[in-house]
Amino acid sequence: MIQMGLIELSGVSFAYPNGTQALSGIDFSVGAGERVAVLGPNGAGKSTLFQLFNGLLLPAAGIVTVNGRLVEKAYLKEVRRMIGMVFQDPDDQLFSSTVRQEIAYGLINLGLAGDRMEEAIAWALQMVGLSGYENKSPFNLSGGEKKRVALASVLAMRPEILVLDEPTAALDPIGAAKIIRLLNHINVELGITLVFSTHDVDAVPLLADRVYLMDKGEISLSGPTAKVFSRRDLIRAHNLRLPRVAHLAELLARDGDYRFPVLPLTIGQAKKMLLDSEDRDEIDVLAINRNV
Amino acid sequence: MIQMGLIELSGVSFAYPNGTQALSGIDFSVGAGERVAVLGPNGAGKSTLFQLFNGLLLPAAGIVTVNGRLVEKAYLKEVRRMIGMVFQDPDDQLFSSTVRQEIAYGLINLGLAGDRMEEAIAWALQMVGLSGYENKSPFNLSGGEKKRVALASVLAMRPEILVLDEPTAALDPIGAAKIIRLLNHINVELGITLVFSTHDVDAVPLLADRVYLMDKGEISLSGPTAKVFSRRDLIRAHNLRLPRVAHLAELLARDGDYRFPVLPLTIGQAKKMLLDSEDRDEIDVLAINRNV
Amino acid sequence: MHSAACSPFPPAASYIQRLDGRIKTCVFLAAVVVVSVLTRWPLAAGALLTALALMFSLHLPLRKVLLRMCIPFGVAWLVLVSLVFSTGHTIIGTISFWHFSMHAYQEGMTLGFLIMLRILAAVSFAMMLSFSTPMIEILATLRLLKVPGLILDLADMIYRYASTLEEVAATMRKAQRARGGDWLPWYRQARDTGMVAGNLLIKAFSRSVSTYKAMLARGYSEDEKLPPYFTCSIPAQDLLAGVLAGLILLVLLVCNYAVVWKNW
Amino acid sequence: MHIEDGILPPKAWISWYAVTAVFVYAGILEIKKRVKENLYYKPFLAMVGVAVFVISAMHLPVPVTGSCSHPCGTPLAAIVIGPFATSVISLIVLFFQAVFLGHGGITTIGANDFSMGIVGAISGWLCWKLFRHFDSPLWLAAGIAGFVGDVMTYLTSAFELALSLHGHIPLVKQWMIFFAGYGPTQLPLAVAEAIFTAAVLQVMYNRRPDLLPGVSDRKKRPVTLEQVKTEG
Ligand SMILES: Nc1ncnc2c1ncn2[C@@H]1O[C@H](COP(=O)(O)OP(=O)(O)OP(=O)(O)O)[C@@H](O)[C@H]1O
Ligand SMILES: Nc1ncnc2c1ncn2[C@@H]1O[C@H](COP(=O)(O)OP(=O)(O)OP(=O)(O)O)[C@@H](O)[C@H]1O
Ligand SMILES: [Mg+2]
Ligand SMILES: [Mg+2]
Repeated sequence: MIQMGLIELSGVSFAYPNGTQALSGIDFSVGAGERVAVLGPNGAGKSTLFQLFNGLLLPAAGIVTVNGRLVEKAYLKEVRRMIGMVFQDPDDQLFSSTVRQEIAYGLINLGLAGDRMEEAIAWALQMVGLSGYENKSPFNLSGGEKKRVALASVLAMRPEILVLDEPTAALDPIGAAKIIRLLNHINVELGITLVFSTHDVDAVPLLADRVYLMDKGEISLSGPTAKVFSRRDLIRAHNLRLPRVAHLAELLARDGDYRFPVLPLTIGQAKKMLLDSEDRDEIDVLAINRNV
Repeated sequence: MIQMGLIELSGVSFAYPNGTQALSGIDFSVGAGERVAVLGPNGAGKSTLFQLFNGLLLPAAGIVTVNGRLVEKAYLKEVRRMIGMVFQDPDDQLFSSTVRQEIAYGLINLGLAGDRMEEAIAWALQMVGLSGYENKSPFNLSGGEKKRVALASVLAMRPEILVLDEPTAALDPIGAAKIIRLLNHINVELGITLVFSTHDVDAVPLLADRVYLMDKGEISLSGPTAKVFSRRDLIRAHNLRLPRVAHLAELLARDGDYRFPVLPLTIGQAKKMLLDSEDRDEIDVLAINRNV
Repeated sequence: MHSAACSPFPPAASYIQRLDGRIKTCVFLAAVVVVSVLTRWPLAAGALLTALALMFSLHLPLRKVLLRMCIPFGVAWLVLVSLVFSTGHTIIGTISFWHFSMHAYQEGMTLGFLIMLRILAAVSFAMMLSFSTPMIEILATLRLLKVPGLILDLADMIYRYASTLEEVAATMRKAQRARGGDWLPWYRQARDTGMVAGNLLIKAFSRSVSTYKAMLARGYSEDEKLPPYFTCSIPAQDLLAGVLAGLILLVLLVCNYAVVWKNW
Repeated sequence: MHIEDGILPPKAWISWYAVTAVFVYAGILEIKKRVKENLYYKPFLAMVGVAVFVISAMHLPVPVTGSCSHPCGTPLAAIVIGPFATSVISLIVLFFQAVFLGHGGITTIGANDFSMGIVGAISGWLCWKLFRHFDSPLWLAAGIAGFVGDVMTYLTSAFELALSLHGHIPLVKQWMIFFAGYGPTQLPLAVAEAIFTAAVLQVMYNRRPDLLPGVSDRKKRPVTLEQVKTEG
């Protein structure tokens, strides 16, 4: 089977044992090095979808492949080594008695030891801004600190694909911004592919090349970020909203004398457009989109 | 002791048994009918602070009073009746088999029974928009619905003060907007005082009259919302950020020809200011602040 | 720990804590077994004193130690009392009350005293193991000792989940207290406890599944051999200490069984 | 009930180890089979183990026997995961209690597991099966199982002590003396365990019947935590 994407799902359905049809007929694909966001209201099936990637759940119908390999018993180990997964609720993920052991857990399973392990632990903690927390118990941390430890424990394993279920939830704004920078950095520098879900619509244009919209277990829309957010009608129909600056621009265009060739999605874009529009010039849309 | 505020803390310190000094020298006050937001980075001590209000934790030093009563063993019952507390994670709060039982739990503890209890349950469910959910299991609800059941279970007890730890966390944007509307409604119609923490800075101007900034267990700044957000230097120094529209306005003022008498905090304000500034008129700041 | 090379734990304060986990586990477990088969009370007493002395070298907070000794001591002296009145034939005294009388026997007294010493010594060594060695190292050592992997896997998970359950229980309790659960009559509280326990278990079950998923996602695989936990060999110094301790235990056994004792 | 290190002579504790090993071996085989069928059986077992750990650590010292009283939790475990798996789980729990709490002993794990994890579990489980066979209500069957399992555990424990320590007193008499020693604390505890077992099972059945297959319809099906199709 020739598969283009690093992760490919086609026609995937999944139902929980209590009968909830969490996913139906999902087609999904992530290319190497891409940054893909999955958006959708509560209960859309985002977390369920992510657990199919590394075989924590197996589909009732359809096919899941990772790097061309079918996700099934024989390849699970390989697939799981390739995909690092950060869970939505850090409480679910933390199970060791110190932060150090928590991060070491995955590394030991990778066969790392000694200085290389120490280095990896220190690096991961530094990345998430928790150096010095090594000997604390993960259970005695604040909500946001737990989230960071969970992220560090996966980051330390340097997977090829990072799957993050709401990576910025429960983080303070600066922490969230840092994580976004960090993720962009590892995407560019280490070539790690990113798949994440989030409710923070404002962060999506900063972190995603491509967006999937989910609702009620189905993919309702997908495409490049700017394109998806231009379908305001669909966005609103699926219980989502535009990024706040886009909303502002929309209002300005509706009630005032402002015209926007495309809605700005980030503060940077909005600034550029508003400043340019002072001169009421035609705006080079493409240039703006390039400088996200 | 004469206390003005409904909740008053003075010189309060608290350390966890493992030695973490979570709070030190906190002065905090909430007046009747106010809407107070507590902002701060991860680990600042917000959740810890909230647990002092109703004596779930007792301070190591300093005084906590609620409605003029010292929060200590003898008055705990009274205090907890007065303060309704909604936890960050609704899963922590829900433990009954049906929504009805969940809401009844607190009512039975208050000694309510029979028709009055039924009424209270129906009323609370209606307030949060979940009438008809009585016999569902709280565990099969979506994130937003769980949050609302948790809120209803507290609301039914008719507290005078609602304390909410991150009321919009983990909710999809529309769900979050609904909760914000609901809380404002509760505040206005029932006169219930609101104290909440959040990381969603953009929502703060919509829901708070007054803001406390916390960092490392201390209050670093407090005051009316607009005033606090005008101290951009301090905001940034304490790992927080401005609401996104305020940030945009700041950039526009810095790099462009825009002038803002005050930074707009909400989309509505920003729209008004930007539309007004097209005519380059002097803007009536007070009018804007009144129409948040 | 000689270097962090062997295990993900911070350097520890005392000599015993720095010893290799494998040595500690083997020696302490062996010590527990040896002291509980001693039949000469002077030897048992000596073992107990040694254990207590070693325990001080760990710099444990005294309160903690005393608290831990309470349970076994409470049990131990009761053994003594009950044996005094039930075992033996040489009557050394009689207690009578009303028209009951109980004889105290010398043999029971000796045996009870011996058992009391053994209990305290064995518990002290077990306690030292738990205070000086992380559970993960104990389990890893047992793995080296060929204890069935399934049992150790389950043990590892039980150990991890214990804190999960505790945490879930604590938050649920808090949520109840915040809604006035503290002032119910006792029978309501009893029913509440049952209800909460049931819900707690269910919640803990779902939590345990999530945690297990997290373990799987980070490379845990059950049907394969786990990578060795101890990645370096035992340092010579520690090995020497271990062999020495083993010899001492052996000598203790020999003294107990092979040497002719006069009249103890 | 936990017998401490040093109370039993080597001959006794080694024999108890041997007896226990047979049951534990059967348990391991059973668990291995189930784990193959359902990936999420292991965390389920572990969670039951934690429950047993917590329940059986709530103890009171008992004056006569040099031992202590506490509920066992093993009847509940046996109902949920079966008696053989329970013997494995309680073996682990006893090890932790010996090392962590100074509660029970290393050499006496065999003896303690026999009383708590084998006799307690099997007797409780038999009662449960019997009552359910005659369609008794869930709470009654569970309650009886809890009570019987608890009492049987203590009978066995007293027997183990008496067998080794009866001195010049006849075995049966010493057995009864030891058991009587447990009585004052254990009878109320057995009642409490009965209520507790019943309450927990009822709640579990109401909320997650999928955790208790074979309860609603008495057909035997393997226990599965989530009958999710997984790698297992
Ligand atoms: N373990 C489970 N058993 C049964 N149903 C479940 C389970 N987990 C999730 N569901 C249901 O499956 C659907 C999809 O859930 P999922 O957690 O994937 O949503 P989500 O998109 O991640 O939502 P959120 O944004 O709130 O995290 C929901 O209707 C949910 O109630
Ligand atoms: N149970 C606990 N035991 C020990 N320390 C704790 C405990 N809970 C929290 N802490 C510590 O106390 C400090 C304050 O924690 P708190 O939960 O109040 O922060 P927070 O402001 O609510 O953070 P967040 O925004 O991440 O929820 C943190 O440094 C945290 O590590
Ligand atoms: Mg989710
Ligand atoms: Mg918090």
